[in-house]
Amino acid sequence: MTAAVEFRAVTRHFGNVRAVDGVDLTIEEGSFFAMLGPSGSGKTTCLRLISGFEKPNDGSIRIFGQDVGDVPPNRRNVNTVFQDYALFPHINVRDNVGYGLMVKGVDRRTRNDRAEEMLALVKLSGYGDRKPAQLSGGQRQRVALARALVNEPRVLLLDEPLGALDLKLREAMQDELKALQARLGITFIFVTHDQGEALSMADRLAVFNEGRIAQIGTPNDVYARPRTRFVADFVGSSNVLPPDVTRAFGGPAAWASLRPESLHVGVAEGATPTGTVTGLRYLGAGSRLTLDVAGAEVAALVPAGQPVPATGSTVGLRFDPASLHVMEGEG
Amino acid sequence: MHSDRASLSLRASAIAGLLFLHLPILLIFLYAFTTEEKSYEFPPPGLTLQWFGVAWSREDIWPPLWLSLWVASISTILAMILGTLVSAAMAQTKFFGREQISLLILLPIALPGVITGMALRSAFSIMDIPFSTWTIILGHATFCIVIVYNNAVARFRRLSGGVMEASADLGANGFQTFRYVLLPNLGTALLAGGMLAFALSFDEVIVTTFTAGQQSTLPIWMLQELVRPRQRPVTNVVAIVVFIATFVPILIAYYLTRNGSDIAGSGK
Amino acid sequence: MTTRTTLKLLGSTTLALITGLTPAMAQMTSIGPGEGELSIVAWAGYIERGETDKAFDWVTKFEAASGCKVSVKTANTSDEMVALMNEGGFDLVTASGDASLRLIAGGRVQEINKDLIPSWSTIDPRLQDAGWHMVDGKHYGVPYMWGPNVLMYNTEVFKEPPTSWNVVFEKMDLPDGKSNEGRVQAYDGPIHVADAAQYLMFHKPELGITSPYELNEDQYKAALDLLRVQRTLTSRYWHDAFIQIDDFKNEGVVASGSWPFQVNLLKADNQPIASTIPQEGATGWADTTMMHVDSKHPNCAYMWFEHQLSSNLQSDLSVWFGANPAVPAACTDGRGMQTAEGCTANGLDDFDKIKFWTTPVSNCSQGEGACVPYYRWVSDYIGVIGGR
Amino acid sequence: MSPAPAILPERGLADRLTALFWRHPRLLLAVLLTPPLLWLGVVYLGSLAALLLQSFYSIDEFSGVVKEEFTLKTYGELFRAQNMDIIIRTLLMSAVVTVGCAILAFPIAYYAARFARGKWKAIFYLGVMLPLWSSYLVKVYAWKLILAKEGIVTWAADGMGLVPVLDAVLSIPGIGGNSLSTSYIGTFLVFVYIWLPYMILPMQAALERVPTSMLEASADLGASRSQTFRTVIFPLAMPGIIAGSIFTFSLTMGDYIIPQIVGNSSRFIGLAVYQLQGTAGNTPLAAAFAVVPIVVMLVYLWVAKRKGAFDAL
Repeated sequence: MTAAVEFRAVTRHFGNVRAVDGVDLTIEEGSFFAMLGPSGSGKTTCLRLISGFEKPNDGSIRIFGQDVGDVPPNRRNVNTVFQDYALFPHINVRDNVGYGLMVKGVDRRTRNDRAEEMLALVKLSGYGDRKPAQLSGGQRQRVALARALVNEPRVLLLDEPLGALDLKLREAMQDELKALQARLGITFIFVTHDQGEALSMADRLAVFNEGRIAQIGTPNDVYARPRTRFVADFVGSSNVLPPDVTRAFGGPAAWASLRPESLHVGVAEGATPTGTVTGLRYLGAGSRLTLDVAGAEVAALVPAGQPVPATGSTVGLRFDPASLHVMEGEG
Repeated sequence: MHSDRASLSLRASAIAGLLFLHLPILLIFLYAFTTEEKSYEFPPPGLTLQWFGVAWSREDIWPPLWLSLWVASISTILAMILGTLVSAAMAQTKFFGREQISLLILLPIALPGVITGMALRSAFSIMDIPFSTWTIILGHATFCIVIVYNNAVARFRRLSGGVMEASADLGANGFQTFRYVLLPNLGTALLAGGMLAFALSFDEVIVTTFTAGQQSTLPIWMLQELVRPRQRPVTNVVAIVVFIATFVPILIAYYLTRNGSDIAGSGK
Repeated sequence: MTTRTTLKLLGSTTLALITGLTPAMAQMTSIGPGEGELSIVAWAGYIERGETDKAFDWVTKFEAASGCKVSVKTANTSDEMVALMNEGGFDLVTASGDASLRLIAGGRVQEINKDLIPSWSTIDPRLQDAGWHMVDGKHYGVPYMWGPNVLMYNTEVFKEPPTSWNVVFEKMDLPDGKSNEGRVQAYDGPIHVADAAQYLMFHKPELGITSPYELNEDQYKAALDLLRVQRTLTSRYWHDAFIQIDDFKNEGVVASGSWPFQVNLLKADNQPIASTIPQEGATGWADTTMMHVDSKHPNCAYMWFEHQLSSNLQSDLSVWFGANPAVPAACTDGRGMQTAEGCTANGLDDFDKIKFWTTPVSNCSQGEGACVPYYRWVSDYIGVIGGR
Repeated sequence: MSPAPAILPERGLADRLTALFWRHPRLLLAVLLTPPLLWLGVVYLGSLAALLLQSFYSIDEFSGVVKEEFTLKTYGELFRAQNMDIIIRTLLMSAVVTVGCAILAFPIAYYAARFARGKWKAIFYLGVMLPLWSSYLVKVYAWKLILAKEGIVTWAADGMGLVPVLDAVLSIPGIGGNSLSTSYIGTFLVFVYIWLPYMILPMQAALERVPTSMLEASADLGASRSQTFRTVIFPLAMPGIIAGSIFTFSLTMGDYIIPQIVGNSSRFIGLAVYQLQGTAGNTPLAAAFAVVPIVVMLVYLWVAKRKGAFDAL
């Protein structure tokens, strides 16, 4: 498989701020790739570097093997679904969708037919005559999607596409986007700060921190084997153990991560380590305990139906040693 | 109860304020019909319709009227071009000197007109430029730029920056983006700004007296008529006609800009 | 306009052009064909083409005969006339005595050749060589008209004509029993200092004033003090004839120094207005038509010089403005509307009682640098009006 | 789906120019800014420089010809008592007019921004705009008639038996006079009237940006009307007031027509500049006078900028 997008030592800074700092990245063609990170971590800048709205100060970007350092956005066969959709307010939905064809000089009839096809694809048949202002948030999002797809781009960029939608709609759209990508077979690159969204949708994901990629891999890799404390912290809600606490858990003197759901709470006798219950939160599907283990705060999940120890009591912790993940990186 | 209804005193003072703004205008209307010719006295000694006919047949009204229309049209066009260019630049990026430029645009309207007028006159005399229609236009366009700029920049601010990028993203080159996205969205704001600039130029007298030389614009003609009255009510007739003629463009400007937060037309 | 040096250079080049032309400008020796245009700076009402009153038109016929189209720029004060002529672009100016010498000194007007003006000999001999247009034996203009600054008053308040200027200078009760505060006006021009001086000349002989235009420091200070009293009586000064007319009609003004022009217009409007020259005498103006040094239409200008002396123009003008013609024959030859009685009413016989406007200079009959020059009159009068 | 090329071909000049501007964004900025900067920076600032230059010349007092030699003499003249009077008088009047406009404008702007809806909104808008755009000169002359001794105010006062009140007002020393039209009160009234719309519009714009919820929040927290006004509405309206005051202050400072027609003949800066330059031909002193409003307005704009008032203009 060829690489759809390739970053080689790409740096982009704004004044003194290094928004993107020496990023190397390869995104396979046909994959569903997520860029995950807190705001200001450089993920959106990476997206804008691909679409051409930003230019790298250093390094090179290739799209399907071609260097795009000199190619303005309008000539890149890459389309974007913008975070705020950026629909043209003065024209109707059909013309919005057909816009990309119009500027290429496609005649009106063909353009309208293609626009209707696209609207059907995003389940908005019959909405062509409306103005963007007359649509709901979810509908606008679909129009933005249809508009971006009408040009048959080889890469589709999505900038926090679901951020403005409510929870239920978001979940439905996640499934739809995933299905659409599978059907069209084109490369989707999407940016999100929601780790759940990234984990559930992406084939591969890159976790960004302070302009660099902290880790890149499949969702399972990243979730189960975070390379750094930052990744462990940001992706899911792992216990991050300092070296001496790792030792108390029977591991080497190094930073390690341990998922709360991997810890089983039982009697203190014969267990290593032990901890004191300091807090308790009921979650419905179980309870989340906060424990003091060797001076560090550690979380553990108690599934529903099992006895919940009282606050202040001492309990023993048992776990599969394989689930104690020692991290390579420090940061 | 706090937010829905205005208190009686607020409503009363607001309406009283509006009436205060209109009392002299009623008077202008009244004195267009007075029988007294050379000076004003209150109450007017009698009423007549003759001044409308007299104004129509006065030949000396027409050249200033045409000159004013011509000057206002050219100044407005120039101001629209320059104002749009600078607002596009200001909306685009942050750059060094941005603040200074915004101050510079504001200056011709923030400094008293007598200063602008006198400065231009000094420059004309130093450069040995003879007074002409173009020297009037030069002055007018200078202070009209800010009107167009204010309207355009407010619209740029409201227009999410994304739509221009979206257009480029979809394959449009810069000219297509300008034609299909920018112009339709900016159009009404430019039109509103242009109409207000026109009205401003049409009524300007403070700067014009310095830049006009021998020619008379309509306001200068009025000034001459008012200090040297022969058939003084004729000036009132002209004022009424201009008042009614500006009513429509102002109304249109209002409907073009009313959906935005940009209040059109502040500034003179 | 890139640097100051360029500015300076351009500025001085312009100046050099203007000043450089002055000596090179030879006096005209013959009148050629007209250039088709003539622009005149004039007092309001001086150059009428029948727009205000159809009977008074002395431009239309001139245009037809000479082919010179006349355009007029009205000036309200002598200072404005000097400024306009300094700016340039005009051919002629109807300058009063307080402007004419300044124009000559500034090199803004050119010497004229009276041999090219056949009617020169008909001019009143008292005006032919008057000091306000003749310097070093050279003539710089053609006399146009002269008149007194009269005391205009409301006949309902003054049953008898006031005999003294004190009604506008001193706080007093007028014949109707009410104070004159806020009911009198004065001219909004520095030359009005001379009116005060003339009043003092009569009432305070101990000051030793010999001419209201030649004042030493003490005399000048006394005049300013009198004007400060007048400030307390005056609501608003007048500089525009028509605003003064308005003020007499609806501002309750009943007495003021004025021109016969306003008097005639108010009388024509059936207002209770009359005028007089009180016992102190009056200042007055004698206006001279002068030609700009860079006049682009000299032939038309000389045609106008001749035209302005024609007795029917002089006659109509003197009726219209309520003043005296520069050509005395116009009073009596019946070619215009003026009559001998009219000229008498306008003060033709008072010539000697009138102190004509002239520019105050520091070197005067009292000695070198003994008198207060005009520029101080300008700034101090602004101060007096501002209440200082 | 047949794979389209990753890079689309370049079509014509428009695409080439687009690419050029994309590669060099400064170039686009330069193209956009050059004409307006040439106009404003060279023509306008150049003219102001020409004006300033003149203030360092002096005038020959007798012939009235400008002497083009560098001197500070003209600035010395500016500090003469009668000229300082003019400056102080003008600045005071501008300040009082600005405050007067702000007080009168507030209820109109507040009502129009917060309560007027639909038709009433349009009426308020037109009601403010029409006087703004109807002939300035004719309005001023109408005021002369309103304020004259035998004018409308007197006539109305007579009809309502308020003549003693009018007389009392006119007898106030310093600002009173023989009639409203010849007193500082009259000048003030006309200034306030003529510039009022310039205060209402930016104030209304600023108030319209205040979210209703913010006022409700304040009321919710137990603030009385006057507390809400003092602590919420007034500070939020402030940028609008400052923006409006730029106009009222500057316009009052520079006007030369109103003080000629209404008032007691005392000079204001605008009138002094106009007469010194236009009628007296003393351009150097006029230029020196003109420096005063320029300095005042530059300071004013600097303060306004810091208060964020420019957005409300």
